[in-house]
Amino acid sequence: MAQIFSRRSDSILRASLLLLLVVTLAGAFVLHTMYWSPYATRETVPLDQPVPFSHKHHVYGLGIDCRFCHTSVEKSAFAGVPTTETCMTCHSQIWKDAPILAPVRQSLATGVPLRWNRVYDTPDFVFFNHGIHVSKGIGCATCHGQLDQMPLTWKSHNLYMKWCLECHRAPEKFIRPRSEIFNLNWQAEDQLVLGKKLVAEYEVHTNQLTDCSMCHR
Amino acid sequence: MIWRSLDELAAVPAFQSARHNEFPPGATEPPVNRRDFLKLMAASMALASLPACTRQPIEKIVPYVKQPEELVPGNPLFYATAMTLGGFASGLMIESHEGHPTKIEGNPGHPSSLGATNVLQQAALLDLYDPDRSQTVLNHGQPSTWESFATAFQAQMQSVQANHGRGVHILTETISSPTLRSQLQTLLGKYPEARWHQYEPVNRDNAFAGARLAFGEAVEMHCHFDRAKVILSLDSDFLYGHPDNLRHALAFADGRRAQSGRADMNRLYVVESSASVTGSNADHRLPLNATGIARFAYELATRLGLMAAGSPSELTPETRKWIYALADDLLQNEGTSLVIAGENQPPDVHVLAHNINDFLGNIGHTVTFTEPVINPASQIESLRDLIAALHAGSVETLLILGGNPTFTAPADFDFPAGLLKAKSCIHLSTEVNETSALCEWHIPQNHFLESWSDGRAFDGTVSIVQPLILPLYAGKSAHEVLDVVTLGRSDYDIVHDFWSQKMAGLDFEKNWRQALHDGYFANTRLPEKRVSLRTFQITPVAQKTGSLEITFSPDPNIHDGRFANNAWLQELPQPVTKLTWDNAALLSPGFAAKEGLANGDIVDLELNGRRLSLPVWITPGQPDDSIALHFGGGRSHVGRVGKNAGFNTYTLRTSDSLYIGRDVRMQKTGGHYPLVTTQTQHAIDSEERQIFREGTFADFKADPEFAKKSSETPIETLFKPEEFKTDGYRWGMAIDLTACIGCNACILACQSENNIPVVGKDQVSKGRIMHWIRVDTYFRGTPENPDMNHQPVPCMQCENAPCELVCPVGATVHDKEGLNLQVYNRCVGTRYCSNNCPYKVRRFNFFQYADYHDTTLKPLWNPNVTVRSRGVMEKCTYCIQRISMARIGSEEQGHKIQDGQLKTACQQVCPARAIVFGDIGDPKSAVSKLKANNLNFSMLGELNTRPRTTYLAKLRNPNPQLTT
Amino acid sequence: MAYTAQTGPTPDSPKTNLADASAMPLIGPTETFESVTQNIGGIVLTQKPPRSWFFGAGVAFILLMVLLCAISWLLYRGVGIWGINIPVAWGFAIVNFVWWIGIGHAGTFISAILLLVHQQWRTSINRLTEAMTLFAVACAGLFPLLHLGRPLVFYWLFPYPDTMGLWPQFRSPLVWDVFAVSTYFTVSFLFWYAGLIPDLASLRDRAPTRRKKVIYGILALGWRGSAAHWQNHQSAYLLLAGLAAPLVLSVHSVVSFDFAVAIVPGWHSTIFPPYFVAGAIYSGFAMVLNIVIPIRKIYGLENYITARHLNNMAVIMLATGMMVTYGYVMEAFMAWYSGDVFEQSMMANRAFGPYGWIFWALILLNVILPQALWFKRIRTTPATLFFVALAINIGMWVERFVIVITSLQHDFTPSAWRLYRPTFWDWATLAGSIGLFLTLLFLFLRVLPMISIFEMRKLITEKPGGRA
Amino acid sequence: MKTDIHGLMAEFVNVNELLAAAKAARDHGYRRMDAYTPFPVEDLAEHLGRKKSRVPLIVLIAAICGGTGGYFMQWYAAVIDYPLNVAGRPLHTWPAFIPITFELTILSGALAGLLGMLLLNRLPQLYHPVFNAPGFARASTDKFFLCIESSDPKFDLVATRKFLETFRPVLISEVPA
Repeated sequence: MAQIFSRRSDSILRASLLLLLVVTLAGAFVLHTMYWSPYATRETVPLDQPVPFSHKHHVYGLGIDCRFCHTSVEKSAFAGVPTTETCMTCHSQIWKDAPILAPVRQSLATGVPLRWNRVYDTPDFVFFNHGIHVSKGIGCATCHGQLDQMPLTWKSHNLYMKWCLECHRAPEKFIRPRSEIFNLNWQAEDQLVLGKKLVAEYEVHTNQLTDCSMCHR
Repeated sequence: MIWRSLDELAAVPAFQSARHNEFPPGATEPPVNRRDFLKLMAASMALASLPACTRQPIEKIVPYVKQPEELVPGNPLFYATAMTLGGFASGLMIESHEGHPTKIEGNPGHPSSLGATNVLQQAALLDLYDPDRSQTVLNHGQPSTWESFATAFQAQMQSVQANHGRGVHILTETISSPTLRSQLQTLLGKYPEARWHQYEPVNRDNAFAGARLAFGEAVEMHCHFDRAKVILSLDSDFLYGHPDNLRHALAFADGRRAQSGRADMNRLYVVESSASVTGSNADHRLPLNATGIARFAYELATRLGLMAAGSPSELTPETRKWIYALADDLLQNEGTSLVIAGENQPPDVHVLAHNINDFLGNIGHTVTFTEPVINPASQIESLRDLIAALHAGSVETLLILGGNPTFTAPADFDFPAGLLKAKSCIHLSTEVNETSALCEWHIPQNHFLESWSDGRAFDGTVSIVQPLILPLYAGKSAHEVLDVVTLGRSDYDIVHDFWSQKMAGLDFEKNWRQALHDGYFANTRLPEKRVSLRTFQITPVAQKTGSLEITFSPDPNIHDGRFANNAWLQELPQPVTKLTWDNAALLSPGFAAKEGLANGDIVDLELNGRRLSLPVWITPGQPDDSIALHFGGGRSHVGRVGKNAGFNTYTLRTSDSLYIGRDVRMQKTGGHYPLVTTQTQHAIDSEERQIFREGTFADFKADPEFAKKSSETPIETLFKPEEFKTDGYRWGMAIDLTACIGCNACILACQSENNIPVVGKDQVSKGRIMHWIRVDTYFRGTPENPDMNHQPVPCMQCENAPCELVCPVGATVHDKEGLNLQVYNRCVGTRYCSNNCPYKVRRFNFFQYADYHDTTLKPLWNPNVTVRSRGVMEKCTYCIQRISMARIGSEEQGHKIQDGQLKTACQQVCPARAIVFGDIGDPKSAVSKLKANNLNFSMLGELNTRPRTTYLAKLRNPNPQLTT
Repeated sequence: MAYTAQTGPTPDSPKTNLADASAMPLIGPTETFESVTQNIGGIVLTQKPPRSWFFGAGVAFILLMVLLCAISWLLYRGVGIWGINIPVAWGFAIVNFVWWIGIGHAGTFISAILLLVHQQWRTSINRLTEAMTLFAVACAGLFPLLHLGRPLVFYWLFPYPDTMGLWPQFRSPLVWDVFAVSTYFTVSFLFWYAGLIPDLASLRDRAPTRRKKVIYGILALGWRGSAAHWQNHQSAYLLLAGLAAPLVLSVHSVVSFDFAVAIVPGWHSTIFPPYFVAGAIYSGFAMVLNIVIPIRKIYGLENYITARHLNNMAVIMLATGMMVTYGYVMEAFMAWYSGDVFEQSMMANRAFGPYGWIFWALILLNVILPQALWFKRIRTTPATLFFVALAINIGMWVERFVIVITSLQHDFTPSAWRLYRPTFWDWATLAGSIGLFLTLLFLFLRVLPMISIFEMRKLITEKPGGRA
Repeated sequence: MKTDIHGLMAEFVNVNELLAAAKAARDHGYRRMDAYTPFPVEDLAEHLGRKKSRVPLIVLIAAICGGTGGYFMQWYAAVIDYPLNVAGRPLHTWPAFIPITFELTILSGALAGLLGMLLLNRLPQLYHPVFNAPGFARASTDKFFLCIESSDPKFDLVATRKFLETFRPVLISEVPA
């Protein structure tokens, strides 16, 4: 009887089987990395804004306190984005004719608000509250990173639920003294020791922090 | 919900609503097109956005240009205002997020709210955002402008200046607003020949007429149920239909509610011609046709000895027994009894009620009198004059401020024809309705949340109506329309000026600001008035035996028809019948059986030569020879919600039979109409199925433990049951079934608070209503006259929740505070949880019910609650958004949440305060106290679900003479 | 080793009938190695399919299109297009799911359990029934996905590395279902393919065209039938059988847990697992007969699928049928005996409530009609047997309807009771799933040997004077 | 001794002849040989002196791993990774974890069974010298073959052929490598 397949066909078949396996695994891997990549999360990707506002300049350069613009960060779910008036309190004196500030002046003139691109955007079914995080000793930098080093603002974390859980499962790793909330460069010499102490002192109900109802309603 | 996009609406002159027939009333399924498809897909992806293969789109963030003072972005603000209905103002407290109102609450300080609202006030919020609202000035149906109207109107008034305004007629609804009345006075002063008419279909003519006969002057009667031990209602729905219903409900409930060491309990007798909310709370209820009630009052008076027995009594033995027992009971409670007659009863009955109260020495104790806060002149006569003028063709200008007389006027007046005879007609109204269609000018009226005004509460307290939001459309208020011919001020100036003059003084601005803050001017209630009876002579009409009667009463949900386009109210199950989206002819089971009628069979009714066909609904407790009709349904010129909803019974209602029509002929047509209801009424099929537990006050005193008699013993388990102990709060709820009057307010409060969608008649008929809390009504006893039991059923928050065990993705789990959570964004929609829920309190989004398209409705949504998308389960979680906000707030200030500081929506709205919520871990909390009460029981506790929501068994207080 | 030719001991089947049943041959006397290979292999290699094949396949394909429409409309509008509501939140989707899964069971039962107990007669039908199992499970697998409110996220039921740090809720019977059904499908497939390999080799060696040689050649993986091959093959085959056998019992038990674990009266019952398994095999054999009887006629396979096969399957149906009947009786008895008000009310409603007539239809189809199987004439006459099997198939679907719907429609809270009315789309999906099943079946008949050839050869060696 | 042929292939029409030949060849000292039959033949492997199949062992190991792995996964998810209060049950609800443990045991066992079989049989192997043998196609229908391979130390083209002839095969052919 004649052979149906040549000697080579074996190696071809086995190779292709192997290939199939590799491709599936690789596919899964690619998908996974895609999800965690800045492409999907916009992590570390600066967003264009109507006005190229620089936190670096205002915070690092001028040393303006966060709360000067984000007024409601301590008492509301929403940190607050400065009104046009807030911008103009200074920019009616300095840089009053700078072309890049034209949109701001126009907004004040016409009363049409500026439309910024949202950098930190939690999904609609997540109810994040700035006030409680601030009052429980979570600093700006913990989530927003080194804003004082950002010419254009970017997201410093992917904001995936897993990321939120890192802190909600072990707040002592991130909590800081209330006095240091707005200090972007604060570092504990021994975070865990201090953390445990502050968690107790600020009455952080660690057993509740992973309840679904903490963030979802 | 059920509207399509706004732009499409704007494209169509709203009054040509014919074009809105495109899809059936309340259909949840908008015509399919690609755009909707994508939106639907987007919607269903929305919740799964991150895990599913979609990259989050970039959102915009838009700050204020100039931030309003005292507004903290993200935090709600509360403003006091008031809503007037039938002239009477009730105080409200409105929650507002970034400048748009999202929730209506009662104003705790306001005498006729006391912190609660009824369904109409709750639903008013939806009217504000109703996309079908009137939006532009119309001239002969063509879009026009306010300015062109103003000039035209001024010109007209100029022309009649010469003859002192002869031919000028102003038709208003019932007015208590001091400002508006003074404006009218000024106008009438300027045009002495002009005439002011006042009419609305739900009025107090009979009450005032009765008062005139009894006391020689029209006075307002105020009931103090908290002081009453024995209460008799002669066809009065004082817990639901009365202008002061909220105050009544609380006072009545206070006289009954479960309290440790309660010595006695009030007793309610109700004689009524159709099953009402009040009747369903009676300890003794006697169904009589409306005519018979007059007879009954007469016989009672005779029995009490007020007057010599006249014509030989024609009572059945039962009724006689009833009267005798009642009379004895009344006589034993002189000074602490109360008799009240209903609006739909003729003046004679009111006279009898007053006399009995006087005879029993109740006047000054359980009932007091004041001057009326509204104009007591007979409204029907006032309208009759107008009609005469209209038909005589002597009306130059008819100014209609609100209302819809074309629809609501008695049929024999033939108002539309008359209206067309008027030279010129101006109509101010929030919607383009039947009347606007016939008027030269239509002016869009501001919703009360958009305008400045004032009004007086039932007790006279002056309440300020202040706007929560700038007018959404080119609307005006009645004040501004009247002011056109004088000064042309804004409604703020008008109201402010009026009061600054009236209360002239140094610190007016301070009082004014205080009034705005409180919602009313303190100490402005009317002083009590002493009244003296006049002799009276009454011979009750003897009803021809065997003749059939119709009673007319306002629709319990859409009132006189003005709320017909309010989807919340249309879909709200009507008390007792549980009908939604329609009204029907309510008949007794016995009568239906005799006539061979089933629910939905269409009958022909003939009254004084006028005919109407409508379906019947068999209603337990309805008198055999009386058919109850609700008016308000069947609007023709109305938005898409009210289209084809209900039947217009005004067509039978004539000026001589406004409430009671006698000698009715009924014919079965053989046709059928699908009526939909949310509860197929079963009596409980077994006494062991102790879902609803009740007993008499006597039983209770004999055996305080009687409610506990059932197998609530914990059941053996394979595991040692895990106590997820927590040092924090443990939320729980107790519902007092004795206090609950079944007014449905909790259903709407929940709907408004939790962004619960409306699904439409079709979906309701399929059993897909979305209400998170429902009010079950169980009937016990004979269908002719059963006991009615109301049971509000929210999620029980079981500690061993059967729903949680079977969820494959952990979308429903417990949190440490004991809430049975529903995580919408995790839910995949297997619906297994609902199958396994013994209370069936879970609701499923079978379609995309929440409307993501309609921009006008978005501001309605509570920003703290997820808007659910298609395919996810949803349910009550004790208003978890409120719990979270309260917890966060308290922790920011570093203290615990105080008991009573945190209220669920259903608890806050409840007029009877039957629902109590709080921390069951704290033994001093109100809820713990109630749960410690002997009456406390768990619904289906034998299933070992360990519900956090428990009930207090219902107590009745029957008269031993009648029970034996 | 000694082969004993008789059916397994079945409690309810009278000895006498079985005795002469065993006298009936398992395979025609004239068959040889060559003839079986030719007759069975030929169907896929050389013969043109009979006209009836084209007709059947055509019908099946049309139904398949119906399924596609139903699914597209479902995905576009949502599960609201079905008749489901609150309280009856599960409707046809779950009924069909349970029905299809049940049907699958006969295949595994025949190929695994009968193999383990050395029932030779299984050989001529096991291939076909295994195929049937695969297709039935494929149909069943559709429904759990389709009935989700948000089918897009069905994968949340599997444990996988997500961005949320979440897991399935492993206490839920639905998650057990996911594992049970996917395991069942995989194992059935492996078992089926393992059995196919030697036959694929025969097809390879006899294929008339180069194309067929190559295709079957690749599928045969280079099988040579060497002693070593056979040794490992037989060992693996037996082990697969050993593993599949408990699956037969477990899968429908797990499916029954969907109901038994819930607290709904009419669902919450300890008798469900055995009762479901029996029911599954019951309907499974019914479906086998409904398929086999026409096929053996059309393809003239009376020599391989003999009257004895029909008889034996009928006897098993009779036995399992009696078990199912026992289940019905026990449900009613327990409802009464427990004294539980909810159970009693449910039972009363099931029998005399709005869906009472369906319940009695179920009794007629599943209990009364099948009693005809006591008569050998009926068991061995294809026409009558076909009719009874059809009745049972419908009956078992109705049973699932009764369990799912009547229990939900009338549970604890009277105020929530509501009726369920299936819509057009409910029916379309059911018909469509049958279309999918038949389409796969017809394709199978066309391209793969419907009877295990190498096992037939073995059979020949054992039949008296069977040495070719 | 090394040659350019795969071996000598004897073709029989009757399984018993094959069995006899195989047994004899084994007794005669041949070790590297194999028989080809259209259906599994009892004892043939033993006659050829093959040890018991190792498939069962593979299956056992895989099944155990699958089972324990499955249980561990559930325990880890429910108790360690994200403990949640579900229906007030304990975190470690072992009875609820049994079905999935069982299913995974079966699944991994079955997968290992088939893959193991293929592995031990060195399949897939599309090309094999024996396919060169004349009439070998019948090996999958009704003929029985015995092949003594040239790699066998005792293999001798002449002697082995003589040896095979003693069993009167219908045909003896040289199988080219």
